[in-house]
Amino acid sequence: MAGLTPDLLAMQVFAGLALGAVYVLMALGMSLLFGMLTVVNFAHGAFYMLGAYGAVALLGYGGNFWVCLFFIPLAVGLVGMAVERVLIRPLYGRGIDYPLLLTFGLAYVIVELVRIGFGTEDLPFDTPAALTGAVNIGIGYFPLYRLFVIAVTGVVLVGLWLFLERTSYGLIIRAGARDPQIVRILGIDVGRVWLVVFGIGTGLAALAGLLAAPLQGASPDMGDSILAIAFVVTVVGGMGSLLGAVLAGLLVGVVVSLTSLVAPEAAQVAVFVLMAVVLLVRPQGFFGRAGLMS
Amino acid sequence: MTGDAILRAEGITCRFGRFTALRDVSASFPRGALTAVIGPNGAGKSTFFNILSGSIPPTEGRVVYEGRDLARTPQHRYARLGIAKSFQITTVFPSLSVAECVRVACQALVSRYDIWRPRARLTALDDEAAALLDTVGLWDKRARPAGLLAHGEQRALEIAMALAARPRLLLLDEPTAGMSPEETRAMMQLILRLARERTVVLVEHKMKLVMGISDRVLVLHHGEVLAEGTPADIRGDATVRRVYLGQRDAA
Amino acid sequence: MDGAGSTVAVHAARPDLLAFATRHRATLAAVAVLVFPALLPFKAVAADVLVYGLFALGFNLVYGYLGLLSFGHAALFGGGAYACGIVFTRFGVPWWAAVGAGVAGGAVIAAVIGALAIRTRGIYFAMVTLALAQCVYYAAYEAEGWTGGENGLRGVDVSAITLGPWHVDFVNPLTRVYVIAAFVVVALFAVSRVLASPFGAAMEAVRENEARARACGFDVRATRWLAFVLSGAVCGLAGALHALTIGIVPVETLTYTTSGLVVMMTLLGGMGTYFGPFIGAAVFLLLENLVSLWTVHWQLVVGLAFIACVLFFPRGVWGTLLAGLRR
Amino acid sequence: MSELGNRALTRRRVLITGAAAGAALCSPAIVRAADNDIRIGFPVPLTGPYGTEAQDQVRCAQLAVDQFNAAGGLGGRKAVLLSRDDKLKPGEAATRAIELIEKDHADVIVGSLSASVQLAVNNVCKQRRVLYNSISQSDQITAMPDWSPYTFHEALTPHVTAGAVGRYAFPRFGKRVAFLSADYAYGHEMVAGFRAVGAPLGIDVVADISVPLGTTDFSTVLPRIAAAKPDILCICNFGRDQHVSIKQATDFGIKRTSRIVVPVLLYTARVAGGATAFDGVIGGTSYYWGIEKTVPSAKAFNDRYRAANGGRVPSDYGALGYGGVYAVLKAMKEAGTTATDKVIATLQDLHYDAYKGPQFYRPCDHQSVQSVFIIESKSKDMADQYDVFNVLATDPPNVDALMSCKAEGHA
Repeated sequence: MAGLTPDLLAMQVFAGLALGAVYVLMALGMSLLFGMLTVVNFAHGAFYMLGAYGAVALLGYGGNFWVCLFFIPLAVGLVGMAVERVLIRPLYGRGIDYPLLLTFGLAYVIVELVRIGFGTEDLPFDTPAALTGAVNIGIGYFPLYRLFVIAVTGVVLVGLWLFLERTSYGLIIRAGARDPQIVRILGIDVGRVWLVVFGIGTGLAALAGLLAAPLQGASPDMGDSILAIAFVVTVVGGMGSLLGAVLAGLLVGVVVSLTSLVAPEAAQVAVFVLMAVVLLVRPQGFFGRAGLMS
Repeated sequence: MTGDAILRAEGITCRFGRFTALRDVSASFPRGALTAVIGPNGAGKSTFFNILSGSIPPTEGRVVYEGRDLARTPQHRYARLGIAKSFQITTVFPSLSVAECVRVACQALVSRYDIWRPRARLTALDDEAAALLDTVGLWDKRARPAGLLAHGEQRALEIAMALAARPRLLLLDEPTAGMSPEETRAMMQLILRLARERTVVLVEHKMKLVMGISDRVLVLHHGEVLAEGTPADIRGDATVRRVYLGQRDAA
Repeated sequence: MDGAGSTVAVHAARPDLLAFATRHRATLAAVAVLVFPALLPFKAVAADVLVYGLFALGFNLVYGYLGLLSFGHAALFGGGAYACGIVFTRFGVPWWAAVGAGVAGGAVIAAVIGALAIRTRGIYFAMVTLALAQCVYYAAYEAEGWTGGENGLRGVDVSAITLGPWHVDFVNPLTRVYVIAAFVVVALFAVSRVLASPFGAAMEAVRENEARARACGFDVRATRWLAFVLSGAVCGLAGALHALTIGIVPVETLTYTTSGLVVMMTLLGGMGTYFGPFIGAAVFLLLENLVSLWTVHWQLVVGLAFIACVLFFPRGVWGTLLAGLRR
Repeated sequence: MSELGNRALTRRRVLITGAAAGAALCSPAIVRAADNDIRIGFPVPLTGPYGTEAQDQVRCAQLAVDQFNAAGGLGGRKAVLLSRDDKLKPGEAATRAIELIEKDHADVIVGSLSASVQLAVNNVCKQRRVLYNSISQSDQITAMPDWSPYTFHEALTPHVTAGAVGRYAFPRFGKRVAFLSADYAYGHEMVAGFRAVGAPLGIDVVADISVPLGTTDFSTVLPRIAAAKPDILCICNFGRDQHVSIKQATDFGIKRTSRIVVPVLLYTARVAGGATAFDGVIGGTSYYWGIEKTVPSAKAFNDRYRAANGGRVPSDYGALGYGGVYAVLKAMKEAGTTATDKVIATLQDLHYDAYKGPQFYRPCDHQSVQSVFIIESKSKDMADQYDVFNVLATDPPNVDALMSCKAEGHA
């Protein structure tokens, strides 16, 4: 058994942050949908999976990874917007149960359509040639591609921050996430804002799935396990809080990583223990509003 | 007078973050009297009401009911101590019938955890509920779902449900808010009738409304007690007039 | 056979058949439960419908009648199944005592989870129950010596059951399904009784308006906790019956997908209706089983059915039917 | 970019998604059996993560049935295959098995594709005294208390596979060994199998890490494994866990210092993981189509499969579906009856060569004694998309490689 060196510990923390990066992308979108549309999106994992399969399809048509990185979140975001317009819109104002049930069914449909179109087997997804291999980051070797994932997450975060802070649309979304009533009172076309939010949320999920594909390939039910984690991250961070989603995503990543060091079998349950403890001490999560959706 | 106060507020201060809603408010509410708490918007009336009724804890100070500090009393015990309240936002059981609403409120005093006997066997509750519905004038509407009643009727129902606890002290938070003039008049009559048999504390925004019926009036302004006395005293109070006149100008 | 607020004397009587059905909901439901397996050629699926229907009935006690959305009910169902299976296989107690252990197991786990989770509300309640149920799952997964771990607990084999002078063959499909049905009928009457009790009224009050219920003098947390424990007992019974039916306790009974399943069944049938959960379980399982015989892409059909149900029958199959009758 | 064939396939698939969706829904899988048919219940996880293998198992099993019927059946009685979706859930599988026995009156049950599912089906069959031939791996199914006289096990066991791979790898690649396993019985059994064969060879275990089943990110344990600098990394998991862990281990540069070996090297996992990630990975298998160069029965089986499935080749676990059904039908034919007792007696003495060379069931636990093939994944010199492994060695059928009857709790 290798001893616990400071380098290894630092490496574990770093690996945890890298892992958390994908969680952050998932949780950001989910938190937006939660906070603003009060939609508990059970199909978020399916949109994640669509990101990976969208890339598989686009690569099949001769695209390359960089093209995918740009187009796939957009394309899946458009699918998300269509879903919002046709399926989710009739359900606003009818409580959290109905969107939950609908998106649960929608996830079944999306996953099954992908199975029919692409087959049930897992598909390979090569790491883009420029990003293969591992580099020494001072504390040990770390795959270059994972560093790239962290970088993309960082860029997305900055972009999202600029969008939310510096644009009038962003202002409305932020206000809406804090209190949907206000937006309605202000007489803004809430429908269009919600449409855009749904597009952003699902687009972020697709980006996360696309980024995950070179790490684990593409499979129709790849969204299942990350969906649970995304819920946890969203809730721990506080629903509707984007800062909360970021911090909680990184925290969950680190918790998984450090648990893996001492008791790897418990890596999954540790996430849920964390959520239970956080919610029992602080029932609205880190930055959530108390009493939301109660 | 304090010796016979059913309820006393002692040095109540309430802060929300940096904002102080109430600052060292002390008041006592004489047994058997109808006391109105009035004040302009933002005076801290609602906060005061919520503290008196135990919905939120004060930052400092205490509320004493019949000589008992209520600080550690959970809210659901209030009914059994003889304190009932109506909220500013109407709270009825919307999908139950009017009769069921009152009946379940009556039941709260006698049976809360019996999971086995049929509730229909508690026949005394039916008579009790019927009497209360009669009192508030809702007997004719007893079969309707509570959520479908008109606003004024819902307030009346809420008061019937509050009365089910056979309260010695009734706390009412703006009972006429949002009511038509006729509904308001009926409600005031009802309150006056209720006040004959028990202590009533009424928080109200409209000063005119309470002057005719209150025994005592407490005026809050900027989270502090501005004045206290009989309606006549208050009417003559220069500071109160200035505050309310200023308000009216602004409005 | 509708649920909410039904047996109040001062209530003006509904003049029709529906009022009759409401008064005798448990009897009618029992008749339905007893007739149904005879009609269905798939006895194993019929047993599943009964078990999951009972599970959904227990879940509906807190969801439909109290408005608490729990995502942790797998722990109560699976907890009951494991309690039953463990005392049966490890301690060799008779089968009926094992069923009792299942009921107790579900109730005890519910008491613990409830005590912790009841402090939170809304979606946070759902998440705390989910998290705590995951902890139960993990504990069962790792306690391989007791539970069989991922392989599940095998050997919950009841081949014949003896009760006084009666001796029946539990391997026989029809007998087995009727033994299960008998338990379900008992549970149906018990649940109906609880709903018609003063405590049932307290649950309605808490669901309808928490603040008013508290002002009336109901301890909201205690009411919720007790309802959660009762729900645990019913779900524990369902779990125990599940274990006896299939002879094993798979660890999947404790996973969050099982929790999700019961939510979906209840919504599909109609939350807050007395018999809706059974209808939901029956529709879900029959749909899934029939379609999966027909195509491997059964999930597509089930998913589309869900979407259609939400959009066109928002009160669930049973709830929509009842609303139609009432009109 | 080695998976060009695959990609092209993908592209075509995208185009026909809509049409396929409709067509797929309209292809009923219900087989109706006549009164005197021999009914073979076949619960496998047609949906879920092992759907591909399961569907191949159905194809292979159908091949065995067709072959049996073409040869005249059992005195004119035809066999029918009743395949059911167990969804990879033990509870679902138990219900399906009960339904197959009670409603469809299956004469025998063959199938399942995970340890927990086969134990569930076994429990059902043994209570109802129905013959069950399991076609997926487990050490427990052949041991007490799960085993019963009605239980047969056509697949290999983790003990045998890990043993064969260990005997091949430990003397060749070094003594410093790290284990990365999935935290469930099957994973632990494979580690135990490696340790059992490694102890006399003097291996030094430098890391033994067990992660939750279904883990999709191994980045939190790989740095630790890399730091331990093992000569051999034994990855003891299955399916998606396998190709994801091997790909990520490769990304972390584990192959610079270590050889990656797996007890069961899956054909589908190799396809899903890609040639680069799997390059040089060594493992065992119960079947690889490439053994047809040396094994005549494999050649015959492959040809029959190719003819029926448009030139494709059978997968490893798919072939087990063939073997499992083949053995049972052969025994019925030899016994001249479908009566369970007679079929069991015949199976116990049956020596057969279905598709991979000689096999027989050990009397004490009904474990199929058979060869294990040691294969290596390659990334170069591939003739076609199916040519992914080199066969390095063959571990011949050997009763001594099995866990002893006594250790399994048999008298």
